[in-house]
Amino acid sequence: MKNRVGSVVLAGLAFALALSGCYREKRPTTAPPGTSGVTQPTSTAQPAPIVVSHYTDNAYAVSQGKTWYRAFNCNGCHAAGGGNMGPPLMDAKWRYGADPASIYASIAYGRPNGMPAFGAHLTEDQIWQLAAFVRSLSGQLSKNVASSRGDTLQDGKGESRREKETPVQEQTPAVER
Amino acid sequence: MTVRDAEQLEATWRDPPGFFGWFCAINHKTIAKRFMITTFVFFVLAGLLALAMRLQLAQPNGRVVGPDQYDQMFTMHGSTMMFLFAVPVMQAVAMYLVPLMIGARSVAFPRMNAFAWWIFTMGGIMLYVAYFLDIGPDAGWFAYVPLSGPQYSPGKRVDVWAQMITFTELAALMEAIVIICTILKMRAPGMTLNRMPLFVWTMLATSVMVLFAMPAVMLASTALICDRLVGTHFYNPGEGGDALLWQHLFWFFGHPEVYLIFIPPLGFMSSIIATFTRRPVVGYPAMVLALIATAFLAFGLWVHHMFATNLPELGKTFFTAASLMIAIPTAVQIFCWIATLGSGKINFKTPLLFVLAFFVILLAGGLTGLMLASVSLDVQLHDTFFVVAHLHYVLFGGGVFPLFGAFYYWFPKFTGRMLNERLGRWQFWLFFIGFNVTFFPMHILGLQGMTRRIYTYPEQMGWGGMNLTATVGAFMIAASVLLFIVNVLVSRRHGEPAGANPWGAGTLEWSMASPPPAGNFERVPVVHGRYPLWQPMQEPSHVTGLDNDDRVVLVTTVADALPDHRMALPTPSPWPFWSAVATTIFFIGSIVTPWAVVWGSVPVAIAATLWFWPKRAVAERRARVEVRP
Amino acid sequence: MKTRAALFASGALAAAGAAAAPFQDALRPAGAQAAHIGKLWNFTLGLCTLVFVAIVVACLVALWRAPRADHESMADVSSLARPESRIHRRIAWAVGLSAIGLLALLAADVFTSRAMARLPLEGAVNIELVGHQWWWEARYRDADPSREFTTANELHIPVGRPVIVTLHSSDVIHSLWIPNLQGKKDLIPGRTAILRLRADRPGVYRGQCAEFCGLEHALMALQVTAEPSQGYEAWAERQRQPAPAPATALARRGQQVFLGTTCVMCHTIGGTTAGAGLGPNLTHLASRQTIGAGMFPNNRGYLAGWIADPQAMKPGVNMPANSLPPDDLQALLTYLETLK
Amino acid sequence: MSEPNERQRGHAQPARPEPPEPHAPMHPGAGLDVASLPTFGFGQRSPMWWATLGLIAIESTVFALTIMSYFYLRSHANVWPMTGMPPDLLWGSLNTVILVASMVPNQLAKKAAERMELGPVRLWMVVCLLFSIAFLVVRGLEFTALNTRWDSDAYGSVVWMLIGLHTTHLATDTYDSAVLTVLTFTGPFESKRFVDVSENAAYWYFVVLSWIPIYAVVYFGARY
Repeated sequence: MKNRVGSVVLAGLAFALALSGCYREKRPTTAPPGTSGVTQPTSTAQPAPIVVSHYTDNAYAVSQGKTWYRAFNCNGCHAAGGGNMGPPLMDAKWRYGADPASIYASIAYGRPNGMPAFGAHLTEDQIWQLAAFVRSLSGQLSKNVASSRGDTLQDGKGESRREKETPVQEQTPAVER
Repeated sequence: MTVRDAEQLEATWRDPPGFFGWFCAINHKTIAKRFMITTFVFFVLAGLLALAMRLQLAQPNGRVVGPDQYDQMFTMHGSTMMFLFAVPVMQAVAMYLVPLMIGARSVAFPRMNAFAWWIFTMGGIMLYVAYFLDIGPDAGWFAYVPLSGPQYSPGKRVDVWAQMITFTELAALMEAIVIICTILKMRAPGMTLNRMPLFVWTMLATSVMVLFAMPAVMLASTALICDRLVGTHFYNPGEGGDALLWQHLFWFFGHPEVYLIFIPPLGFMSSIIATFTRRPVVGYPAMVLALIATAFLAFGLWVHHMFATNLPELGKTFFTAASLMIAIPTAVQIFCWIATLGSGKINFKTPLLFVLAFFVILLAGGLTGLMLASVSLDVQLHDTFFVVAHLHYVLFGGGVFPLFGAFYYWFPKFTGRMLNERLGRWQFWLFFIGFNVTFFPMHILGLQGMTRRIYTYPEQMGWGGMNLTATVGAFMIAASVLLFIVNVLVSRRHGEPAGANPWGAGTLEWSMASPPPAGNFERVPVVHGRYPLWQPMQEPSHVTGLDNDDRVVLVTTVADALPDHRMALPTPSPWPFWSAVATTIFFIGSIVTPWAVVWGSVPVAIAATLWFWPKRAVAERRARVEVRP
Repeated sequence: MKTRAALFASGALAAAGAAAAPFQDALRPAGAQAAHIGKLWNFTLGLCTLVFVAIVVACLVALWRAPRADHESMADVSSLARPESRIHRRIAWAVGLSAIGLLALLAADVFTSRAMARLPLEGAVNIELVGHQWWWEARYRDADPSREFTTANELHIPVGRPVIVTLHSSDVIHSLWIPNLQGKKDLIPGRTAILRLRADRPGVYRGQCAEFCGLEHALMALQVTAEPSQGYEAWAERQRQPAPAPATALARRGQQVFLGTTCVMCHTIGGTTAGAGLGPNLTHLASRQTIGAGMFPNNRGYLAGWIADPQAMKPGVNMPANSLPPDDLQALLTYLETLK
Repeated sequence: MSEPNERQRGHAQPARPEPPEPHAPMHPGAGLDVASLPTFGFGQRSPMWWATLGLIAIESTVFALTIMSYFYLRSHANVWPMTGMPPDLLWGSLNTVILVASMVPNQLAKKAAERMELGPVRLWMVVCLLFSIAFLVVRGLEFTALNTRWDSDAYGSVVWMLIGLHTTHLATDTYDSAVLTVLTFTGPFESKRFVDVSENAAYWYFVVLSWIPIYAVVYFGARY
């Protein structure tokens, strides 16, 4: 009975795969290993220590980040990534580094010219999720991980349909307002 | 009919041998067998998921699985049972039996039939691989938006679900077309519409329903996947979309689907009851009209799944009336069967047992259905375990029990050997009792406030005892299914030989050897009544002048089945398989990137063309003998 | 096997039936609407049982009367030649009776809906209920805006006075179901639905989300306390007040912790700077009997666990795990307990 | 119910002689000779015709449901179209004209096929093909004149769905006709291919006629 054999083989194979699973699709309710806090950079010039954030590979974490982004009123200054009082987050220009750790540092410890420090008010988990989402704003994440459109009035394309910007370190911080 | 002719006929219609031949097979019996086994494998898989869920719910605050896993489990269970088992298994059985019942040597489009099975199987495999990779859909089998939408179901889980719908509905639609054309154009001479076996009538009604029901869900799931992947707004209230649009489209398919599962078993019932009461079913015209009425009314009920939404009350009352009305055709059939039982001589065998369960279980499910049809009651019962109980009573009573009966009844025809009667009775009672132990308590649980799709419940709710009972019952069902598998595996080698007509039945599928030769009928019969094997033979008794050395079938007229022309059917081919592979790449690719719709269509087009393109040798041979109208 | 299973089943059923909880039960109406539905239920159940018994008996009689045969006995095809008009007449009668029964059900349903629609609404309490993943936000409306107030996961309603619940959803579809009081109604994003009910017996009734709404659908409950009018008014008056200022030093420190850490990002406490709306309004947290959307008793122990690691109690909930220093946590708990 | 039996049967059958059943018509009576019947038939005589009809039933349902969704969404909207203006009439109307015109060669191809004349069939199939290609080109321009995007709002989504669905039918049917046309030139050719040509033409009628309501909805549903 070939196709019964086939289905057995398939089941075995699938089971083997299941043991590995697919982190991209997991619904992590607790922080994965490897995401630990980032120490405050002494000066903005010094690059933050490299920290692995698995959340940039996890669709659920990114969508949680999107929720926080709205709920904690990040769009108050950065709008939907287009920027307003704060710099835009969906373009290629990064003053303080585009890697998760730098973004974590920006959120947790704030930056000159108006970016407040949220470290006291957000948990590490939430900051990593926000960092992952912020990266998705400029298409830094895999299209299978980034969020699609929200069930709201449209504020631009869903992150999963953004073109990938290649981050450039902006040397001279422009003065806001 | 000399033995030489028979051998030639066998050689003409047999599938090519060997490993590669296996991929070229197009004989409707081969494909149907594979189809039945595939659907049964999915039935078992979904059953195992159900066992896991019952374990989780067996006691308060269960810790067997977490919410995420549980959501995937009930979504997989529901989707598998509905899309990968209940509807296709009926079509699979029909694929095997319809040609035998109407005196045809094949289905009308054997290659399309093969393609449908391949595409169905690949869709199912995709779903389960995804599940094992933790990409299992988790929004419920009716995937209500916005929960299943882009914002609240991140990742690919729901895309996999929506694409599984595309696979299975494509297969179901093709099977429907094959069945309709086979029934309307390939009946043996003399089998006028009012001589067709009732099972053939049910499949005709079902297949026509498929044509009008399935497009709704394909449209809905396409819109959903567009919302998720390319940012359309069909279901986004923020941009003028509407969440209820999904519910309307889905249930416009979803309610008729219940009848796609329920109507073919009515055909099993009629076949089995007739055979085991040794008489024709009472009221053939009434039965047929009841089927057609059911098929029509089924499209007028969908809103009774939406009574808890804020739709206008007056409209709801209309749907209440319609939902109550559909009980009448079913009542007609039940009474006709009871009359048949009462006025016949009863041969008490396992198939009849399974069919008799219908009168208890489907009846109970139908009556709870009447309760759910009432707006005021529904708002209390809707989305509770009462509904879970109801739908299982309907689908088991109206689907699974008759289906098992059908397996016991036709297994001798499929394999040439009888299933073990004693094991059969054990299986039946285990199944019957286990079923009621599992699902009856759920009525009470629902009334006591247990909502559906909850992965756990606190102790003080007092639901523990009945949930434990249900879990025990679930394992009885599992044991019974295991018994069935054992019975099949043992009997297909060591069961007692069946002979052509072990039950002394009256319809054509019992007139040839068991298992049937590749060409079904050594002589295509000429039909003079509804039960040709019971009625005295009349002349002409069979058709002559069909070549044995080519796949030639007789096409007859739609209503009166008068001989019309001799059609040559396509020969075995690997291209249905390759087309299915290409289509699978196309569908799965489009989950990842919309561009797959563009580049994915190229291999599909190539495979389809090579499928269509005639073999020169065959074409020329046939061109030589063709007769123009 | 069969008998043993049957015995076990009946035993378990009896046991469970005895243990059934009264506070979430469609069969124990405590309000006008639920009572109407209850009557309809009894009628329908009676009629359906009658039909069920009748048909099963008919089936058994048929089986019992019919002679036995085997597969070799000659089939009787005489009915194909001449119609069996006697049998047909009986079937017609049976179908006619069924039609009458169905009409009765339809009539009963229509009358019930009309009775429910006729619920008098003078002096109704207006509540706007918003469904969130996975909790309920309740805004008590009033002609005078200063008398409006917001609470969560716990409703108080006056016995004998009608209540008009206006239903919205902030994310996915939820469904409000308080079986003892009224049937369910869906909360659909982008739409508004109205549920009218009236409690006729004082008591605490449990409601639950009935439409699958994601990970924690199972843990999304709602507690409804129906109490005599003056009790209700007293409760409402308390709810209208801002939170009392912390009296003790410990409580004051607790307030600092609340305002200085993650709490303030999502929660509101009337009378303080905390004014966020992502999570439940905590102005009168201590006056509630449950936390975690009606799932856990509201006492210091559970509250501590909930603040420290809600994911362990309700995996997937949007409340993050807060790693507070022990004495900060104690201060916070003390403060929260003052929010009467 | 399994492959091994399939193979066993291959050997066992049909050598195993069947005992005639008590009352089965096994022993031959007089036969009904069909040797003189044709090997194919046109129109509803052919199973292919019924299959095409089934396909048409399915796709009409899809179109009908999409149009219903259009009006359902419209009934919930205050402004329609939600943003911007209705689609420009030029390309859509031009397309309608081309489509209606294409029914002429289509009809001629169908008739030629039913008269079973290969020459005219080839000719008119090619003409039909040119029409479809012209149509597809104009359809490309039509998309640019819709004045909305699929992702701008629900109106845009449903309009693109309607036209997208219809375009899919056009593209597939064009491809089918192309393959069939090539076959009429290269062979191997059997006369039953004339049935395919005639069914292909019948299906093209459906593609044309289904466009009329879609055209009306897309272009005037957004205006009135």
